[in-house]
Amino acid sequence: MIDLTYQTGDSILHRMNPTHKFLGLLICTIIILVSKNLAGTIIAAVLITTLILLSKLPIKKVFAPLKSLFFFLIMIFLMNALFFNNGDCLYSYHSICISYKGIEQGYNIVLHTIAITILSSIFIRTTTSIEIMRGIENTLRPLRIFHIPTKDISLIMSIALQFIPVFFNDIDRIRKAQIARGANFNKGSIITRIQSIFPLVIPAFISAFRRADELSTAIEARGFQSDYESFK
Amino acid sequence: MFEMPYTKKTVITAACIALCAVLPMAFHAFPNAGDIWLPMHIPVLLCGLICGPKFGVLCGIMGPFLSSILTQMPPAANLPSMILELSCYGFVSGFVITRIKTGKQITDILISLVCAMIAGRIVYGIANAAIFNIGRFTLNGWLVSSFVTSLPGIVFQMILIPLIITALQRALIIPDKY
Amino acid sequence: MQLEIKHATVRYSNSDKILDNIDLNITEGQFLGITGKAGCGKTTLLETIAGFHKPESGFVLLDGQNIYEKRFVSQSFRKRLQIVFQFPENQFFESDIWNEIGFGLKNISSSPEEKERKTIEAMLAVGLDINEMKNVSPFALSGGQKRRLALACAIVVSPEILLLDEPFSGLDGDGQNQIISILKDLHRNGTTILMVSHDPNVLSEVADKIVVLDAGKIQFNDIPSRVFADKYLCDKLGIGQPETKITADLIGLDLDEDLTYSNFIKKLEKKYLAAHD
Amino acid sequence: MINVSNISFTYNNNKKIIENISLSIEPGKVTAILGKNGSGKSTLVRLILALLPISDGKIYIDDIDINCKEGINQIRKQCGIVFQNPDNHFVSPIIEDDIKFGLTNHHVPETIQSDCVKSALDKVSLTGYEKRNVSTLSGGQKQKAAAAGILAVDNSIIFFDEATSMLDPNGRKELQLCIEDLRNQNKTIVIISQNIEDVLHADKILLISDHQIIKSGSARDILTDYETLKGAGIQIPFPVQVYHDLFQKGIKMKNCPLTSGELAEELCSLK
Repeated sequence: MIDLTYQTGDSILHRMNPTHKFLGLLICTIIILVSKNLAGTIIAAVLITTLILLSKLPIKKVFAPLKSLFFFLIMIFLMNALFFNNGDCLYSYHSICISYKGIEQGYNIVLHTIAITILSSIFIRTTTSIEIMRGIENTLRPLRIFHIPTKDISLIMSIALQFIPVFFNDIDRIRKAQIARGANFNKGSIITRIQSIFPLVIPAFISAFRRADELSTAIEARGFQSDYESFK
Repeated sequence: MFEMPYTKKTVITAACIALCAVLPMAFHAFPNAGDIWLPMHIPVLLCGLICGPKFGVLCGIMGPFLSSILTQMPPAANLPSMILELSCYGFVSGFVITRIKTGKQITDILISLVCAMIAGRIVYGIANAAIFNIGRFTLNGWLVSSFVTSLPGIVFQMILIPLIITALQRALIIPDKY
Repeated sequence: MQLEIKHATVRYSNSDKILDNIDLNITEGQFLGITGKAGCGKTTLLETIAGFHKPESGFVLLDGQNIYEKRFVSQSFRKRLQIVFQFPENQFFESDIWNEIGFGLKNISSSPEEKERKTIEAMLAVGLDINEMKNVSPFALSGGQKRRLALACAIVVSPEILLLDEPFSGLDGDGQNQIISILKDLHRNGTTILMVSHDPNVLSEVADKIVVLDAGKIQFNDIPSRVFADKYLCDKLGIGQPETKITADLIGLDLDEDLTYSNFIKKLEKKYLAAHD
Repeated sequence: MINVSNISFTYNNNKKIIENISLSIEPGKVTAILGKNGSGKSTLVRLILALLPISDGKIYIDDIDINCKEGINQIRKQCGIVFQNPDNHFVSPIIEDDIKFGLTNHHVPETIQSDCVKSALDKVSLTGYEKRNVSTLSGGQKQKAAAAGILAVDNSIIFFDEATSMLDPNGRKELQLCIEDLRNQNKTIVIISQNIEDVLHADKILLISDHQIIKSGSARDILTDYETLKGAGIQIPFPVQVYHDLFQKGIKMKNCPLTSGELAEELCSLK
């Protein structure tokens, strides 16, 4: 299973029941988002440090996702600091308005985003994808009262997980087959390079849908009763 | 929407969700025109067109979520806006294709795609503005830029998706619409 | 044409050695069978020769040129060497067979008339009816037809060397015989063929020489009769023996160096008639 | 006991796939359906398992017509099928969850599901593979895990639809041994295949060609009938081919051998 992000380990967090972990993550995220002021960020900081210590995860790995967010966060901060004007602008130049409120709001959002990213990074690194699916399945269960077929949804998720390594190998085989036939994927102008995507994407979808077609016959033969029908 | 049994639609949706995670990973390996062609959007649009709006929304929610927990792409920060955008794609494309009957399949598909993309882009802009509560001014700046940057991706999808659907029909995996 | 593999060692990113110090010399016009039990590195050897796995140490030389060197022009290499993978049916994407076969030619810039001629030639060689099949979609074909189309896509550029990974897997009796006759024709016209296969009967029928791999090392590189000589060794290497050899040993018939079916019947007939005169 | 009486099936009412086929699958026996690619044998199986609608004709399971609700429940309860591609069977990356999927569909109580999984895996000699990830298994092991999924819900009739055609030789041997074990547990087995290796030990063989059953009988009757096999595009067993070619050359063996052992005896006793 391509669990690129899961770090094996047996800390308390690794052994914790996935459903509680998932609910915990949701609750913390909501608390951080709701708490607009500085207090929220401090709570988040304390929470994160304890979690990192508990999970014994290498620090570098936990903070890795922030690298790809760097420019995004700067942009968000500038957008808030420069363009947020509800009256008291320290300095304004037609639409640009630098204000205390804007700057404060800017760094608040940035800090909250960083906190949520790290929290989810800890969650992902201490829970395998299968456990995450089980966690989601249990959290969704109460939705059955709204006639939402949660059993079907969890089946769909576990089929999707099972398909990932299969599709990965399929696409790799298709890529090799097309290269063998002389297709080249990283030379030539933008147009030729975009055109070179067709011989990969179309066969990838065809083989994926053919597998789905055969699997749907298989689960029907195994007596699959959809949740949806049972509600009617 | 195409006449297919419920179990087949569920498994096709599962396949599309898996493709949302696999396609960016597989095509990240070699640098052909970067992410211009937006690999994650195609499975969601296809799922909406083929399995209908309900499954399209499910694919739009689960696809980016699964990809995010497996490969950190999209990063957790812009996962919510991505989910809103893609589920809008799935819903609108599925909704529109069941409603219009122009008699020619290709036009049905193209119209549904255009509606889906416009709606999706607007939702993406609003979601980003709401989450990162940027002022009104930057909202339409954001909208315009997101349209312009993804124009080549939109054109590419308009060519690719009908091709995939006809190929699927030729391979007798999905029935003909007319 | 000279294709040499010099003490090549291949290892995937974190696994142990898949191919260990392989030395192989493939001469022009040879039909070389490659066999061995599952996981012995047969497919990896084929893919290494086709330029997909750069050896950790050692080289793959085509006419003395190392195919993994930077400045080695891959376009001309693809024209001279083609590989057909196992279950090749999932590579099709064009809307009809004509463009599907023509895809290989598109990347080797040749004139439209020549393209037309070569595509027709390829379709004839694999027994796909031209006018009936011309604008049929590749996805609408049967299993056997798809396998032959994949073969046509490879031979359309008339390569000097053709590599095949288990070309018969999943085909029935008819399908297998069709592919065998196509390969025999190609070999007769001078194409060098390397074929990975599990079936000792087919290998002893078509291959001039057979390479037997075990745990990434070459155990045998010899004519079929010597490779399949010792029953105990064949079982240990997991390659089995052709039925002609098994039956001949049971009844003490000497096939002297030729395990093909026709020779087996001839020898039987001779033995029977000799006993009666 | 399944009875099929002159069913036929046409695909979007122009291509005839099955033409007026009647057959019966006796309990406790190994029935084989032999035919070349495209002869319609896979479609026939999908019709019997109510996975495809019949154009006309009737199919009964224990005398219940299968195109009513009760009939379909009986088919699902009694029949399981292992398909051709080992990767297109699993609904979860973990073997235990996949087998439990079948158990939940058959309303097996949660408490005893784990033991069902354990015993099913023992039956196919995959003991201790519960927590294994499917992508780490070989082709042969995947097919056996699929068979385990069927054994867990205790289907009495098991179909193998070309289950060996995508496997390498030891995967194939592994599955053939597994089928032999199932035979000793007196399950009813239906093997659909295009190569003779899989059907050598069947009690009854139905030979399909051009959408019809052209001959049915014991393994020896079918596999030694050179002309019919040739006509149906099936690969001729080696001993039968030798018998036929020697016969052409005027050398007559007493009776037609089926295994290489019998062939050797016949050849020795020729002098």
